Amino acid sequence: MPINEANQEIKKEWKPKIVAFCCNWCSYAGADLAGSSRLVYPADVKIIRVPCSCRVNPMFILRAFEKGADGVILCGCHPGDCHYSTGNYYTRRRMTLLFSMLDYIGVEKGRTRVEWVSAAEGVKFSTVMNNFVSKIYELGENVKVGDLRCKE
Amino acid sequence: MKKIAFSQIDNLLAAIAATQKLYMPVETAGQYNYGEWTPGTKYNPDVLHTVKSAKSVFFPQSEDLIRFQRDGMNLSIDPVAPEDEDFVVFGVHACDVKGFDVLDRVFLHDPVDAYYTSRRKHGTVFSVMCKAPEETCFCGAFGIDSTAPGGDVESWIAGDDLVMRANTEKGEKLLESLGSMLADCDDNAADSAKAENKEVLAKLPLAELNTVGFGKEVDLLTLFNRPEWKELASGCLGCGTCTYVCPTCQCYDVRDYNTGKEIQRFRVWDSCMYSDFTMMAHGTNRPDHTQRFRQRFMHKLKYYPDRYEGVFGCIGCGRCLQKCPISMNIVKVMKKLGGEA
Amino acid sequence: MSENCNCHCHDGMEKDMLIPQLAVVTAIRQDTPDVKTFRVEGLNGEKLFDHMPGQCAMVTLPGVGEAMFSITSSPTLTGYKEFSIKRCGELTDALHSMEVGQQIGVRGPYGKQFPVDTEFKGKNLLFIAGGIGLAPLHSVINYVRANRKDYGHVDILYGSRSADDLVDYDEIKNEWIGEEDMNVYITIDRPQEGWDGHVGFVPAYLKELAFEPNCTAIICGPPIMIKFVLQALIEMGFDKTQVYTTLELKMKCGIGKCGRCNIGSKYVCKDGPVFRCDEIDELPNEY
Amino acid sequence: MQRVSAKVLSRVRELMADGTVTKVVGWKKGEFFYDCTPFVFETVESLDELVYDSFCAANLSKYMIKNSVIPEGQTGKVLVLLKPCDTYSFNQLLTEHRIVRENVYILGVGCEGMADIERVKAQGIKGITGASEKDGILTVETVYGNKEVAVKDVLVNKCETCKGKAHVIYDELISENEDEGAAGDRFEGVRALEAMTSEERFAFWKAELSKCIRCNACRNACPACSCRKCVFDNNASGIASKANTDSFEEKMFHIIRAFHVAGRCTDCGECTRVCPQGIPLHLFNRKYIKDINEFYGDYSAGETAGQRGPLINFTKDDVEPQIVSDREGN
Repeated sequence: MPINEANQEIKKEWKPKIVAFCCNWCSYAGADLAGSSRLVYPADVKIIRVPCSCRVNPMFILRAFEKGADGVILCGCHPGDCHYSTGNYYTRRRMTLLFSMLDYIGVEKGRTRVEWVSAAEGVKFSTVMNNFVSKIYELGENVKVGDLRCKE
Repeated sequence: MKKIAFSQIDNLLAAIAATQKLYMPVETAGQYNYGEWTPGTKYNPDVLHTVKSAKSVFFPQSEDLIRFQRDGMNLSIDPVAPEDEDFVVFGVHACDVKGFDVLDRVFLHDPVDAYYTSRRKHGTVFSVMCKAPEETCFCGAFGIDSTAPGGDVESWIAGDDLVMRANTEKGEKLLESLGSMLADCDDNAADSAKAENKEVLAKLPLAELNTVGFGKEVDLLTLFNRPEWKELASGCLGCGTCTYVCPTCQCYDVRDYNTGKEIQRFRVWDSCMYSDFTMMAHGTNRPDHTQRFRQRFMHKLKYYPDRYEGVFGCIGCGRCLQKCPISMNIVKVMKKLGGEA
Repeated sequence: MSENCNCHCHDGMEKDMLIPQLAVVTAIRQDTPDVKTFRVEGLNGEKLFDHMPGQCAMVTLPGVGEAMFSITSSPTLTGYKEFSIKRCGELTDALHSMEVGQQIGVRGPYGKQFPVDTEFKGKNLLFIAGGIGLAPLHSVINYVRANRKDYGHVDILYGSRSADDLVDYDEIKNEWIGEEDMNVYITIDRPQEGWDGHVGFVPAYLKELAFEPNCTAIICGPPIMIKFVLQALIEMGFDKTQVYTTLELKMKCGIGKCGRCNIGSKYVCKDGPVFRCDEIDELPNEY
Repeated sequence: MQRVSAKVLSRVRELMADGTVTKVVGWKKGEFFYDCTPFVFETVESLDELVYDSFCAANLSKYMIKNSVIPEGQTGKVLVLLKPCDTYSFNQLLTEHRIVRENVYILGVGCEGMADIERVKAQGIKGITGASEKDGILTVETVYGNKEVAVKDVLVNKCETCKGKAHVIYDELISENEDEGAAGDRFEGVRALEAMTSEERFAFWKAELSKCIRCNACRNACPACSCRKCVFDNNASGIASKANTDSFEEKMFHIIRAFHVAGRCTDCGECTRVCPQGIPLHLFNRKYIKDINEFYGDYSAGETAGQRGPLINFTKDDVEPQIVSDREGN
């Protein structure tokens, strides 16, 4: 079965694929608020809701890249405001080390980001996403940490 | 017999690569493995062994078998055709050439493996006698003559020349295609090089190693039940290094990968040393580390010969001696369980 | 070695051995709470392949995996193949969630058959099965029933954990029981309301029934059952050459190459899965 | 030969003979002089084959996970020979409750650095038939003649930046080494990479990691990789591929493996030592260690048992991940 031709058409104009992991208690609600406030953010952002930002295993980030993401952003409650008290403090350490490692193996800085967005920050959510998407446009397609089999 | 000045070897390889794909030991970040020739590739005769053996040319570590498309209830199956491009593999030593024979018995045995068979059919093996055997070499234990490396074309580095001879029709065709690059030479041009090689091998510490204790007359279950297996396995880490560098290990796994657009089925080398090798929903038949360790060596020394006309599943290249993280290897097993060398 | 085997299982299969045929699930029967029987046909009613009793086939669900299952249907039914599959792992879970009409991949047949056309001919047969172990014997029993005059008296001893776990109980009740010159004995492990049949483990019931060792026994079931049944048979005077069983090991290729089902110098997928018990004695105890 | 070798061998024999210990985890003499194997000695007689010389680089602490569990019906302690750097791994395993401490008798042994046979051979010394060592000089007999090489010139990678001669845990110590603290700058390699452009770094890792054959030697040798079921062996994880079918696979494997041991890795260097393809895997671990030290303060895994690792800890004013983009560098 051939890959349908419509796909080929789309390929001509590159649009980034962006995965946003959002914590259920703050950032996902923030995204909700952005939506209900009619604030615009690019449709290229695909949100994955997680119970807490610290649920995001470093492997999730790599897997998103593997399957074709061009940028991965992780949003959680502001430090100190975690629904589970301390989850995002651990996230902060893990992601710092992971991002540093990605930089170390030569992946462009800026493809990954962590932002703290509360449930009340609909505006911030949309600004963050707009900024992140334009950063990814700037960096272009991710060719360094994707599985080629997913790109064919 | 034909010859070419050894200084011209890279030109010779370039000439081969001009007409067909050429695989040979190539260097990446300090290590030699079989890889495709690219302009500028140099042959290094001082490298005794590549890390991965030459089997990776015929039986690559991973290869695609099928592409599936799922659409609701519907399924389409699109087999990946076996490779049918002619190629040459250069620089194989006697042990690795014999390794092909060991694999042939498995993969060319009915029902044949289409992928391997096609590569064997289209590949021309250009062997070279090893220049300087090392202490880890014990090909002699399995009756391999390192001075007659075999293959479609066999060659010897003799003095300043590379002397070669075609053994098969495929080999003759290859030498013919090289035409005037090659000069004629005496049939005994490589004799002194061969004698030197033999002399070195005889002096090496494993020269006396033999397969007494693993022959047809030895009972399989007696060997299997030997208490020494436990202590032999006591240091083993259960990694797959020995399996992956081995020229004769042929076990593989078949796995699926979902690319988001289709499902690719591929096969990859696997190792009987891994705990999940025989794992099923209800458990595994070799839960113990010692059992898995025993399986690998029993397979090389007893199961394989029992199945395939007494031919051993080891060719004495010594890669496992060089690469095992804890230096446990088939020689230690043979000495412990076999007759005294 | 298997090269002496005179089956036609590998005819025309010299190419692309690892490539499955496209097949479609045409019927699903819930046999027990955790066993379903899938009827599988070639696309557009095409024939998949011929098989003999005891042989197996690889069933593929792309993205999940592939595994070896014994073909439960009798070779005499040429239009389709049936697989009775117990839900116990990743792949079987996925298979159990299939619906009729689902297309899957099937390749086979693999392995040695039960010697129905040679050693079994003219013999009295004693089938002993436990739980899902009936699956591989099912095709033999039905093959024997279809060629009834070629064989002597038939006894079937079948046990399972409970009355609900009896695979193919409808067929057993309606077709097997009461057939001429064929006795069916059924037992369940523990007493259960509404069950007036025998209660007890298979090996114990076997000793109770005290069959004469003038027949060929064919066993399949959980390893622990096979072990005790074999012991009981020996005590009853059976010789190991009279007893056949079928082994189950992890398999990936089905053609004696991938090395997974290797025990001793045998590959269970190719030289088995059917073994005579004296042959098994020559193998390392790793099955 | 290590200076303390003879003392070690006789002391082990004593401890076994007087019943203090019933098993000994040590190194067994090999086929050649350089290929000793970790081994569990169970009788006094078998101790004839115990060795402690310049080729005993293997870290034995991981073997104690299995061997510190005394099977029912048996009694007595298990002796393990640990070099200074090995004791860090042992401590870390204690922290993680993987070793039954009371069943172990640690005989700390002094070490002057271990030799790497690959490096000996890289000096053109091949076809080895025998060897002897005196005062740090290895005399190697080969079929091509005798050659001499100083052990300090062919040190195993991990010994080049020795973390010091002091044992951090032991029951008894046999050592004649003055602790001079750590030798060399172990982050030199990491710094060199950091100084490159990101394109150069990418090319470096691509070349190195493309050699990976996923044999799992690094994982199985690693004392920190002690999970009962590794995520890379778990079919349901979706990453148990067993081979690098794509260039992404190998990166994922090594980044994640290094991440899983980050904060627990004692920098024992076994991963690099055992890699059949010579991939400098310690550069991953040392990067994490360096980052941890810089971001969260100096931390040395395994220095004392029971420490709380940096990745299971936090402070309210930790740096933000953004620092990676903001800090200087390419």
